Amino acid sequence: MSDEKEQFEPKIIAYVCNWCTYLGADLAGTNRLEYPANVRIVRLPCTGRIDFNLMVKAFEAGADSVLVSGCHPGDCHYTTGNFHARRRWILFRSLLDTMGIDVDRIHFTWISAAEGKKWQEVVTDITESTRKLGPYTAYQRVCGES
Amino acid sequence: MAKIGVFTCWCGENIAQNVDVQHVAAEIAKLPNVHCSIEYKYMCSEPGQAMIREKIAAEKLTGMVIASCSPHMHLNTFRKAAKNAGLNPYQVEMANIREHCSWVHRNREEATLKAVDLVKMAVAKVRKNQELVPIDIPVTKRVLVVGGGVAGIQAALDIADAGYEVVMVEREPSIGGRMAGLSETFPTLDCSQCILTPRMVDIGQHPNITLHTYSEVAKVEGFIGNFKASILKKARYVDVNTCTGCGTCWNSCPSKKTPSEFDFGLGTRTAIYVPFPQAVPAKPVIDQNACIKLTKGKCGVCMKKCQANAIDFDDKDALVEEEVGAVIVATGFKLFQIGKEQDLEGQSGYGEYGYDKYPDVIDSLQFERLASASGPTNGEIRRPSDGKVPKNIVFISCVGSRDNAKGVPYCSKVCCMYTAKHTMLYKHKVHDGVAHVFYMDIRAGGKNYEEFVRRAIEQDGAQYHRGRVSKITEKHGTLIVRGVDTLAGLPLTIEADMVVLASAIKPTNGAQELAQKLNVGYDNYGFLSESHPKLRPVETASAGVFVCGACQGPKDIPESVAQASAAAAKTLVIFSKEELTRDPEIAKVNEKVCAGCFTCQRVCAFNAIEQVDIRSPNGKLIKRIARVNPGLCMGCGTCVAVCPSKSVDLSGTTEQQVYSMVKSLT
Amino acid sequence: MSQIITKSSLLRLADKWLAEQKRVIGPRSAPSGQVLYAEVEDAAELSLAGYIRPANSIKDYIFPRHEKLYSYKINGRNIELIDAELSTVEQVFIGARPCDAAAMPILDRIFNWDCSDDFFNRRRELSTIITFACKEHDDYCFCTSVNSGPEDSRGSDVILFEIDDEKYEVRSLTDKGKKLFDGNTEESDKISSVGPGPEICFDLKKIKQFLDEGFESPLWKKISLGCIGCGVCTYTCPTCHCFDIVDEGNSSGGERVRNWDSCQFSMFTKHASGHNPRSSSSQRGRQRIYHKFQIYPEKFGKLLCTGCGNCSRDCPVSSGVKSVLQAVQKSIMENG
Amino acid sequence: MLRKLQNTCRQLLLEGKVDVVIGYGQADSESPTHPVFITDAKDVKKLVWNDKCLINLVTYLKRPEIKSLGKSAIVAKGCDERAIVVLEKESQLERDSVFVIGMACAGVGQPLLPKCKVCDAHMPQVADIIIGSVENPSVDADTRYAELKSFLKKSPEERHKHWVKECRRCLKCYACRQTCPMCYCERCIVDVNQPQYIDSSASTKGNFAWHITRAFHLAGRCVGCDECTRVCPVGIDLRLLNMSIAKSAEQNFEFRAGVDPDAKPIIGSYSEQDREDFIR
Repeated sequence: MSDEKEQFEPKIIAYVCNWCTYLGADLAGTNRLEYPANVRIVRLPCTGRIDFNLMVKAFEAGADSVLVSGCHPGDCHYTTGNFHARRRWILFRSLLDTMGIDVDRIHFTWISAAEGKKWQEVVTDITESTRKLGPYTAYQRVCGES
Repeated sequence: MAKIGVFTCWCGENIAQNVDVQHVAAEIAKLPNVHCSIEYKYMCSEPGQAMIREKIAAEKLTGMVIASCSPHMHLNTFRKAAKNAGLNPYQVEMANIREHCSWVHRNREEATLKAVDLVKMAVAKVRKNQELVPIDIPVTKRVLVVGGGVAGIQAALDIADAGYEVVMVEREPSIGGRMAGLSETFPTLDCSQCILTPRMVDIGQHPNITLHTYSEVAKVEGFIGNFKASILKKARYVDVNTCTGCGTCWNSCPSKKTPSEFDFGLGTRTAIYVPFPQAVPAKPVIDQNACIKLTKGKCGVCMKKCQANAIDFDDKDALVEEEVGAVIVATGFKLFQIGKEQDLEGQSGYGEYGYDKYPDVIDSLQFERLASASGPTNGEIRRPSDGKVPKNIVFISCVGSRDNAKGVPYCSKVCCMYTAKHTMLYKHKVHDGVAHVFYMDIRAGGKNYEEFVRRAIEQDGAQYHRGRVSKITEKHGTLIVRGVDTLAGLPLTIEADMVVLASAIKPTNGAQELAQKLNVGYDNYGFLSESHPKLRPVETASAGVFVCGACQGPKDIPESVAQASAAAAKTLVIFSKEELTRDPEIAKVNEKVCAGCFTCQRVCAFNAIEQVDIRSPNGKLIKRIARVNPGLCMGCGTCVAVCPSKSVDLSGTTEQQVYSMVKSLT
Repeated sequence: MSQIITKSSLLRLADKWLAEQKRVIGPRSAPSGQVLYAEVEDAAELSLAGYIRPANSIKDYIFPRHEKLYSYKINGRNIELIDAELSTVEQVFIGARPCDAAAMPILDRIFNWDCSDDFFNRRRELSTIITFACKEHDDYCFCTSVNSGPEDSRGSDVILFEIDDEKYEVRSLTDKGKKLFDGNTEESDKISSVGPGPEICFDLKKIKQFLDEGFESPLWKKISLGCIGCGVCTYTCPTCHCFDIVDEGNSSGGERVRNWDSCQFSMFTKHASGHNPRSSSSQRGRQRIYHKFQIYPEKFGKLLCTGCGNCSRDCPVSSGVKSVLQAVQKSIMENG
Repeated sequence: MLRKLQNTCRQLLLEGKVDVVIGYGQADSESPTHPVFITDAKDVKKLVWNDKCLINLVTYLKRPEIKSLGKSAIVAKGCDERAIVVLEKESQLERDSVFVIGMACAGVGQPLLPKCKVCDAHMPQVADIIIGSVENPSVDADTRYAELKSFLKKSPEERHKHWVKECRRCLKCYACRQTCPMCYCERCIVDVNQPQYIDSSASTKGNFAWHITRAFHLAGRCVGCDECTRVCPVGIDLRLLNMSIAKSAEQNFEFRAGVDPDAKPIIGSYSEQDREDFIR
């Protein structure tokens, strides 16, 4: 069993804003900062654009963890998108918690265009922690049932 | 049926070393709709692009994916290539298999696996892409300049000289602003009015400039390129067109006791008046509160005396509409009103300095008037109480500035300089007098500024004391200034004949209200916010509205002028084309299903969403729905996320596109 | 003489069936307190007394609300179709009500009149329905008004009559039914009885007449005002059977499924063009009544209603067939 | 109280102040109440008022069939009334286009509905006229969300299992949506299939996604009238979901939907001080 856990490669879907986190990930690239290859990035203009349905859909698509990341407060390319997003996340997390959806599998970060290092750390940590949690079978079972 | 071409790039070894490019191309070739899947050493190179163009033409591709570097690097390159080959540029998507893959993953197998996924996602997206065309918006090539101070004047003249119409609105009866009231200017000590008044005249005479003085902006509607401003022209009671400005009226006006605003109460004026001799326009206004005719119904001397019959006591406030394509805000500053102002938390306001209590405690702008040749004392330094020439004068800097407890935390920037200037002006006029300065630090950053301050101290012998003044009291007409010299570490008391307070600079009254009318942000102190402190210093959150001068933050004249010219240049960019071209990747409302909750409107940072009534042919209201103004939408998509019925979508990143990307990962 | 079975041996039987891998479905109280037909893992979960009738119907297990028809796999460019397997699980319903069982022959006609629906038919074949005749009824019941009643045996394989809390009289109606009880009943001279059933609350002939002329009657608008347009009446109805077919999947494959649909949803008749022939709730409410009391009868000679009263019992705003037809009746009385 | 209610409505109709009165009717004292739509002053005697008046009639204000009847007066309890406040905020109705007859109410249902046990809206606030009088208890947040609190004592796994069970039962009859005064979308997201946000099937997956969405679309909007829970034919306790968001809204933003007519809607506004202890 434990061996299997070692084998397990989590699937992580990341929704990131175009102006900060996406560029942060680019910077990680230009600086050749290595990190696990488990994350799949979906580029959106702004965290304000990221709806909770997308996070649900990610789990339906078999994600073991979801990452949502954008500009630090005050740095939003569109001035307030991330503030509105943050407020929605606060409420959404409490709903997920009540529904017993594993909030440790939904990660929110602010990563600026200058924080390639932080991107590397975040993705590495999330991959590791998700590996420990194992596959999100609970939700996959939900999706399996007819 | 979509025909998608996928072009996977080696980027030399950059991608190929960690990603099996051939494998990726082969895997992707299996996908539905993928018409051709090609790998090549350098897609961005000319031969690479040539190949892409060929393929598009030969295979009649309806969409393509470039799997290479970051879209921030080359999306535009490949969009251009597509355009040249006759494919709509918005049918191009990129998969970032370099920055996000080959450069960050060493394990070739995993990296290749990931690369395949990334390209799959891009293919899934491009399947749902739509052809988009940039949106053109007509531009009204006229600018509204709010504020007729030096900044507004500079911006107006730059734009007018470039051949475009300017509408200038000034609240006071004359343009000129604060600078018109200054005596000399640092660091050159050249006469303020000598350099300003010619520019004022230019404004008055410029064929491209429409001047509304004694007027205010009542309302601004519309958006970049298409603003509609209504301007309130206050009743002036004088017909500017027929008036010759001869002066008979104000010379004969019996009501002479009104304190002059221009002289900050140090002098008086008549009820019908021009604020100062060089006023533009040089036509008087009647102060309806001071005018005997207007208050008591009798008098009317001016009317009788006026040869031109320009006086009209029935004059009313009037609204005029002006259509403009851009707005420049240059409303300038006022001084922190010592002892009075309580508009901010914790501002108890320096009552202990006795401003308003002791007539000989004045603020710096009042001193400017005393020192000005055109001022109430014709340039002689005489103290207000008894007209005596002060032999001992104390200047206190940072009154209100850099003071969280009582004033504002920021530095007003110009006080150090003008205080040094004041000491010089004083010494040049009162040779046997002594000028003391209490200061915190001397901030003299600027060309020839430090030298200027040194001159004040070394040549003109100004006495600088590093420290604050705790209290000012009066004894037999002498002001006792109690302070401390922190360098000497001793309390310091000076018996002064006059005290000048360099009080903090604040945005002028009404700046915030104006900002709200224009949907421009402002900070806690009411200074208007630029949209980026470094890269967009004169732009604001609302496109087509620019800021310059002290309304954006404390500034000296050269800075204000430079910023004004910058705002002018930005405006001219808008005017340089017949139509504004806006990115088509913006939000669009499906009006059939919109239920009109207007949450989208609440989250929109750019006021891009308006409420529209849908009516039946007979005019009956069917429903009220949201509509996106393409002139204002910046394409962030926050509206999409909050719309419960998903009645609004974002071109270029539609829900369809995003969800197919996610689904492609299952 | 009659065959009887004690409650305890009935439950023992049920456990036996469970042991034989049969699916056992019967009234069970949900966490919320409602009694619902549900699959049980242990006969003890069954609550065989003290309910008028469950809020759902046994239809759920014969024509499920969500059923896979086939699945497909996408591999690159080729797409593979995989037929869904037909059910193989035998299922026994314990404690169905006559108004549930009576719906079965009605549904049989629907799922076999033009083509025979294998999914439905297989489930029917695998099902044995043990009905409990009704001793009691509530204000919502109106079986007697629609040619049914507390001991209506249509659709049942076995019908049980409560003698007292502990004993039931067993009347097997089909071989399927007999098989289940063979050797588990004892002879007795105890006589069972059923309740009188609800009194007749409208006259079908009059209703029929009204429907023939009353399609445009303003009455329909009046009585539909309270409808909020949910699907409760249709989804808890033993006889409603409308469905929708959708594909659900992703880039790698998916399923074609059959889902319940409801004529009370505004989307039900919405055309791709955007046009909706039944755009108002009055049209939709009227449609349901016409389908049950005119359209289906004209086609199959039977009513599409067993008078179970679920449509009113579960209706958020206490409407439903009974109250509607009573209103119709009333207006006939008033305006002749 | 009933007489005053009937007289008020008679007058409103006679004076032509309204075209229809939306109220409660009842076949007999035993049976549950049902909505009545009275357009003729003669019929006001059909109106009843008692502890069986469960339905939140405000939901009818969104229905085109009712709008077409003209200006309406509506009988509303203190809890129902809050929905009107939200609808007005969301431009779904103009306050003066509906005459609100507020009923003093110490709780309805036999047994008392759960919401009534923690209700602090016995007396209507924004009604045009208030009939009857009853003392308005003050209820602290802990009491208000006690039920949720005890539910949250379960482990996440247990909670998840619980909702999976509930979702297996869900028929997707959309009674929860249809009865909700806030669900006024012309096209519900669940009916969108390009893209398919939510599987339309009543499968566990489809139901799970549906209940997450339904609850979150009510974030900062749900006034806790609990109609969704009351009408669920299979008895899913949806109020727990609504409550979890309401609680979060009250804790983090001192906001309760429909309570303060002047409060900014929380979705669509923000504060730079909003917490972000969960954001890295």
